[in-house]
Amino acid sequence: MDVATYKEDIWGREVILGASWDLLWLVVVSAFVVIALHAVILAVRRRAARPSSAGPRVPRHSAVDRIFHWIMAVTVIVLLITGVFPIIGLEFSWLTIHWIAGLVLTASVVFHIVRSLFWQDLKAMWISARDLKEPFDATLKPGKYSVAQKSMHAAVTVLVLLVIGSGLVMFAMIDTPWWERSNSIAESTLGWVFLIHGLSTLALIALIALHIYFGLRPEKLFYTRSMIKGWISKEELEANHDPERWAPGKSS
Amino acid sequence: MNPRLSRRRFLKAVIASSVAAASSAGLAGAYARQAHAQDGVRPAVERLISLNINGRTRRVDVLPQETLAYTLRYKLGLTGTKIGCNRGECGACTLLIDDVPNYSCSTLTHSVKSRSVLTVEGLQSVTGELHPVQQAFVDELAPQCGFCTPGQVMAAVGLLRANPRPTREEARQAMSGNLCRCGAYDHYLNGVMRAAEVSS
Amino acid sequence: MASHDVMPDIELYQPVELSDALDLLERYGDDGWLLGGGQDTYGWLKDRAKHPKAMIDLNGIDSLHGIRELADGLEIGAVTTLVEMIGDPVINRDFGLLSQAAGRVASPQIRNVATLGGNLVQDTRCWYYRRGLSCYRAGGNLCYADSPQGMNREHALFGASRCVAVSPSDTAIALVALEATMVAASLDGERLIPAEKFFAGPDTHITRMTSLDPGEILTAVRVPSKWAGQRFYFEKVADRNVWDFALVSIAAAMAVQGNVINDARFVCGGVACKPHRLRKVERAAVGMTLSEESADTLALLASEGAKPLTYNQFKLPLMENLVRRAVRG
Amino acid sequence: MNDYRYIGKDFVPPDIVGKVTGKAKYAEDFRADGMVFARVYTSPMAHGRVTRIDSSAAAEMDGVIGILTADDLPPVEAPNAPMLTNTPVYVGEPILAVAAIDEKAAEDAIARIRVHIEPLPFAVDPLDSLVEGGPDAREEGNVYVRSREGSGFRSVKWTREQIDEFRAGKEPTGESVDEWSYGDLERGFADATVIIEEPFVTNGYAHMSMEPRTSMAYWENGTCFVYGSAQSQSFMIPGLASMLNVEQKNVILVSEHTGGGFGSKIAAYPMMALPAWFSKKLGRPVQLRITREQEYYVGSARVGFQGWIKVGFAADGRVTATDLFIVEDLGPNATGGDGSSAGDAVSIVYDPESMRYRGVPVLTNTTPRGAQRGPGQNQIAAIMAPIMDKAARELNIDRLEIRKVNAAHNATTVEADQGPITSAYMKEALDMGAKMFNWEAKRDQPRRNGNKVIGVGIGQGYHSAGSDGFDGLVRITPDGKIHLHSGVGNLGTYSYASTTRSAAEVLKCDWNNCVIERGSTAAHLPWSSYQAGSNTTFTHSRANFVAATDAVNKMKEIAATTLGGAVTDYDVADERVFRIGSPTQYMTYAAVAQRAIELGGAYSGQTWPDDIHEITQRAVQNIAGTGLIGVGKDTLRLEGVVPGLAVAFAEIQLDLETGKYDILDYVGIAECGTVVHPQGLAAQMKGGAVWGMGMASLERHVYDPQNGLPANIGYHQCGIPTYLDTPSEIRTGAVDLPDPQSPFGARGIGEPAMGCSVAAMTAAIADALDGHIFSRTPISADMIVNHVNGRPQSFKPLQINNF
Repeated sequence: MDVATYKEDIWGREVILGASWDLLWLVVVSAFVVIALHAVILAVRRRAARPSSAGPRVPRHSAVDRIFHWIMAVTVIVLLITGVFPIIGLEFSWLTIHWIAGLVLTASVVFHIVRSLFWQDLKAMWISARDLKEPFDATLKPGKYSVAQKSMHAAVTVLVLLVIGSGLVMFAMIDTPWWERSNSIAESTLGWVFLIHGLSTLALIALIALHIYFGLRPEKLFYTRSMIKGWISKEELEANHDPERWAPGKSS
Repeated sequence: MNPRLSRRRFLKAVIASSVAAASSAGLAGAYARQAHAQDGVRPAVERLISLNINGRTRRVDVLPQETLAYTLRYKLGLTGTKIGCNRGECGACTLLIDDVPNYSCSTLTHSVKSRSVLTVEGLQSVTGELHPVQQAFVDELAPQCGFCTPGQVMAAVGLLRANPRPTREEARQAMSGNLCRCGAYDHYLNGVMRAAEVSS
Repeated sequence: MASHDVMPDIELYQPVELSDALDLLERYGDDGWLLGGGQDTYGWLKDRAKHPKAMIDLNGIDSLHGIRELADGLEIGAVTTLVEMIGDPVINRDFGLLSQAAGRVASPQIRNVATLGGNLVQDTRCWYYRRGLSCYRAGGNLCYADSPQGMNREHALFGASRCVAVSPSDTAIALVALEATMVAASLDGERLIPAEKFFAGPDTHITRMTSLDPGEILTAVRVPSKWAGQRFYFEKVADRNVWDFALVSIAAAMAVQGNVINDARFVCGGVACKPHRLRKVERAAVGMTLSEESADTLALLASEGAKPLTYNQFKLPLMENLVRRAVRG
Repeated sequence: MNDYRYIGKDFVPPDIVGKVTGKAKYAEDFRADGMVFARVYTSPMAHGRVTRIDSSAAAEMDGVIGILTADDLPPVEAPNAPMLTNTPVYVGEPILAVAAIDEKAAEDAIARIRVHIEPLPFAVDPLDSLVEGGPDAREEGNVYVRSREGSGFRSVKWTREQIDEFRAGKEPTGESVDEWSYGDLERGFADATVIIEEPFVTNGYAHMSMEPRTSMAYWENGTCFVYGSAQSQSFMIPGLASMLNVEQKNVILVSEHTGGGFGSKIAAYPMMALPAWFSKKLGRPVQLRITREQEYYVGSARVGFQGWIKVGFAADGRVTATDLFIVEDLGPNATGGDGSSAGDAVSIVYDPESMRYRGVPVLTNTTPRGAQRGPGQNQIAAIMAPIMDKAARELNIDRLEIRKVNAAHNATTVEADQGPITSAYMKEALDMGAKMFNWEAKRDQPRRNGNKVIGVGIGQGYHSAGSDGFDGLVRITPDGKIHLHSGVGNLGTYSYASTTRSAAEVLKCDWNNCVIERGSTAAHLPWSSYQAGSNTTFTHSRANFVAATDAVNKMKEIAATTLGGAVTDYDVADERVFRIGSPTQYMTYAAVAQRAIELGGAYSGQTWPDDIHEITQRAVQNIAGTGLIGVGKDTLRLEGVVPGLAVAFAEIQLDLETGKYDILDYVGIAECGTVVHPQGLAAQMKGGAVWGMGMASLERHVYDPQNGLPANIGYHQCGIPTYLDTPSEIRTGAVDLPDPQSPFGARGIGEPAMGCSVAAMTAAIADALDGHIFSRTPISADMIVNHVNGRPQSFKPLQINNF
């Protein structure tokens, strides 16, 4: 199975056409397998009592961050549906929805970047050497974000930036209310753009599958709640986090 | 494995479960392979066929994709039928299939089994006498370079078989599927009208 | 992009049963190529611009052949030839629009073998696409015709989405005007598709001209009596009067009582990726009397919403004029 | 009317029956034992350099016999076109060839070959190359200059301002490489009452002969047999021999029939020689069938014009001055000439009192150009006609009158050197046409009918139609047969045959006893003119006259020596040489032929005049001793240009709503001296008319400037006129006044027959549109619709290769 598809360009030269969508199989299947394995392992492993969500609460996600997360969630899903379904045979008029959703995503990401650069604590997301020991040492508890969450965030950041970057180039190739398409980019260049867009999309699909899976796992469900309601219980905090490294209220 | 086939199966599978999808990949592949194996069961066209050309039956080994013009020129040595464009855009290869004018460059030989084909070589009488259309074209000096002429002749013969006394305008319409780069249209029409007169 | 012109190796099937044809199509999927008159087939193959593995010749299937009268209108088999339609008394009596359209297709020899089905599903004539360039329509990433210097005199005014190719079919506009229904068969059974929905634009199906799904075969076209014997107008403007495809064409059907238009359908060819219905004109026409004034009023509505390209703006006045002529009759 | 026996009478050309029965063999109808089929790989790139050819996969395929690349062939010096190239200069240029047991195998192989080409800058519009910083079509430059100081490539550039001003319709101020003039131009314009100034464009377009230039060749002990598609016969040999690096005697060209040429098959061309080289490499016969698409690529096309013209008219309509500037769209490897020929045509047809021509032949990466039916003359005819009409309107003169005022006549002096012409009766032609067409009535009829408008136009065509210096050869054998050896090609004009009738006329023999020897240079053919440039009729009536006269003189000598008396006592009639006054004393031609063999020497071709061409000498040598030989070089008087002239009157009905028009009536009048072959002349006049109609509105030459791709690679996109785009009936006539410098008074006509047509069309269109001049060909439906609706045209000013 090729990673990219090729074609003969106008000059009779082989150039990249884009990502090979047969990879979609691989991605979906492997994501499923990983999830299944993880589920099984945790099922056999004896689990500790789950902390109660009752009692005093501490803030975890500010409203702004929650809104951003859900806008991003929705646009990404819309983009995946409008982008991928036509390719796998469900044809409908997708282009306009796709680029509008793309613009919304771009705008919200830009907002998030600016906000996190100037008004938020970048270190909160920084993966330190200590974080890497976390999974192997039960005594070590994470700060606001576990290393898994940080890695997920890092991966999503990279992929979303790639997909947005390549998407914007493609955006220049279509007619919009603001401009007539240029259509003057070389085919060989375009091929790479489509390849990047396609591959990062495929990776995002896998990542999002995992993200949703973990978001729905019973012992992690309170994080999802916190992304909706904004708070976690003191008990959940103490069970999963190191108060030394994350004291809710002080930093957002 | 053909992409859309696999994509469609994939889609159905996803809706069921991705486990099914995983195996359907293999399934589709197997399906396709099996399909080609079946070709033996219900075979495609036989290559060795009989053709009725100019009243004679000819046994020919014909490839499935072969065009009639190709069979005539390259297998039967009937080079009177000319290939001007090989695209149905000029009419030089026109001949009659069951009395109807066709572009032989755009006709599969396998589609004329059990039908009668008439080419320009089949028009002269056994005594070598010219067909009225041929004679009329000579009398009117219709051909110039002559490369489109066999097609023009056959179109005219086809017309006169369907409509022995056409008006000049009817003739013009009927002949309009034949290009003549020399621009001898007027002379060809004179020929058609003359042939119509003498043969009736 | 070497130049070719000899038929490459390809398998040929000549089924006599529709079910066999459907099996073959399912078996070959995208590698199966349905064969009607073949006039839009051999060029693709000879050029090696498309590479199917098998041709499935539908001409031997009797059920796809012929013209049948139905309770409501008539049904035309998909492999009925254009010349049969042109000569058919019923079509000429009730649906002159259709026989006129069929009569303006290509050349006599082509009309002798070309089938209705083939004429409807034929591919676009965009010369860049035909040349074998892998543009959007060929699965590529760009459109050569709508580039800054693209030569797009024959291309679309309406409904373009990335691809600006136009629908070349003369009979298509007539059938959309007559509110025909397409019958599509597949292994899962039969599906009725309204003519207008049958043709697809690049926004949904950029690599196909119709909404036929893979594995489906167009078996027949049903023309309802609704417009039988009404006032029709067909005209095709092309560079040459033989062979050439429409620069702009029009098929109009009008229910006229006294001098008043009670109902009307106006459809243009050569201006969009599918037969282009002039809805504004149709709505405005209802209740109008047949007159030069109405002709002018309606003409002005024809080209609304058009997005001309570099070389095809002449199609706007041409469309308007054809509407004018259609009303004049 | 003359009282000739054959001249001016119709006859059945010997090759016509084969054409209607399909027995006529064209190049691709020949087969040879062990013959293999070749295909060429053509360049996808408008301009590039081949860096690597990966043909290993193809070479191993079943049925593949061999592969030929440019490296297997002798280098060809630019601007001459090579057979195969490693630096393609246009899309479609052949890069390599594959031979296989059948065409499919060859194409399968072609499909497997990967050619890596490094792209180079290209231009499909001369002005894009001419502008400063613009790309040159070839690495050597963008203009090929021929001059006494030495010919060669140059890179000619104009400033952007100069290009913009030219596009804006102003007089070009950029450098021109070709210039001539006569008379006092300034005074001419000063004297003018009306001055008309127009920028103009004539798109080039493909010849697209019905028969693609297929060729088959093999070698037999040092001699190469080529079965090719050729306009000419003997004339092909020198070029072919040099392409094959062999002596002329070692090349035999078989060309019995040719499916059209129109200027594209005048002399030997690369694709004709390619199979010969391939055959040499493979040691077996090779046939290269050229496909329609490839015929577009290598079949050549008309030169396009981007020009500017300024014409001054005196109050009486006389043309006082003409200033003409032409940028030629030359394709990648032509050397120009159309532009200057256009100037010559103007100097003859409108006879300006003063004139200047300036031109730049610019190379572009479009299909190669060559002579096409009236090269130059017919482009300018299309532009001039509406200008003449505009002047007539402004001067309030009848459009027929203004043409008569300037009409060429016997005393007209022409071209740069203002030399003489052999004869010209343009005024008579105009009058005859006006009468047949009923000009006044048609001109004054009501023009408007709803959205339909009537337009009438008059066109004039010219081409030099004859030369001298070629040889004639006749042979009378003891069986009484008269062999007329014709070395001109068989293009479909039948002039190869009609010109031999001038020999029959001189020999006073029965046409049924005449055998025309032709079709293969092995048939002992004399050195003959190319069958082009409307040349054959004049040139070979003369050459055949000379040969037949030589035969008659020899027969008289033989009779005198045999029967006694002086040569002057003898005359010929009824295939006898008889003593004048005593008809019982005679010898039959058969007997004379027998006697000639016995006498030998010049009589039977043992010796020959030393001024005849080596090809004729060889022919005589080979038939020496087989009969009485009449041979000679045409050294008859020829002073001045031989004009072929024609006029056309056209009536069209133009639909203002669709931009389409019907041609209601067309009358074409030939002014080509004595009519030799009435049916043939009518065929030429009508064929020319159809060509003119195609050029006027239909025939396309579209290039994508961004990618250098041509759109019109097939008949469909080329827009060749069909039965339904041309009138059902075309009327023709001929002035039929003899030319003093042709033994039977005949001149050629093929090209003027078209020039007058395209001119009549552009004039009629302008007339229908109240005198609006597009100054461009073709005038397509979309242009008319845009104009009628007051919309700007879509192409930019002077844009070419756009339709």
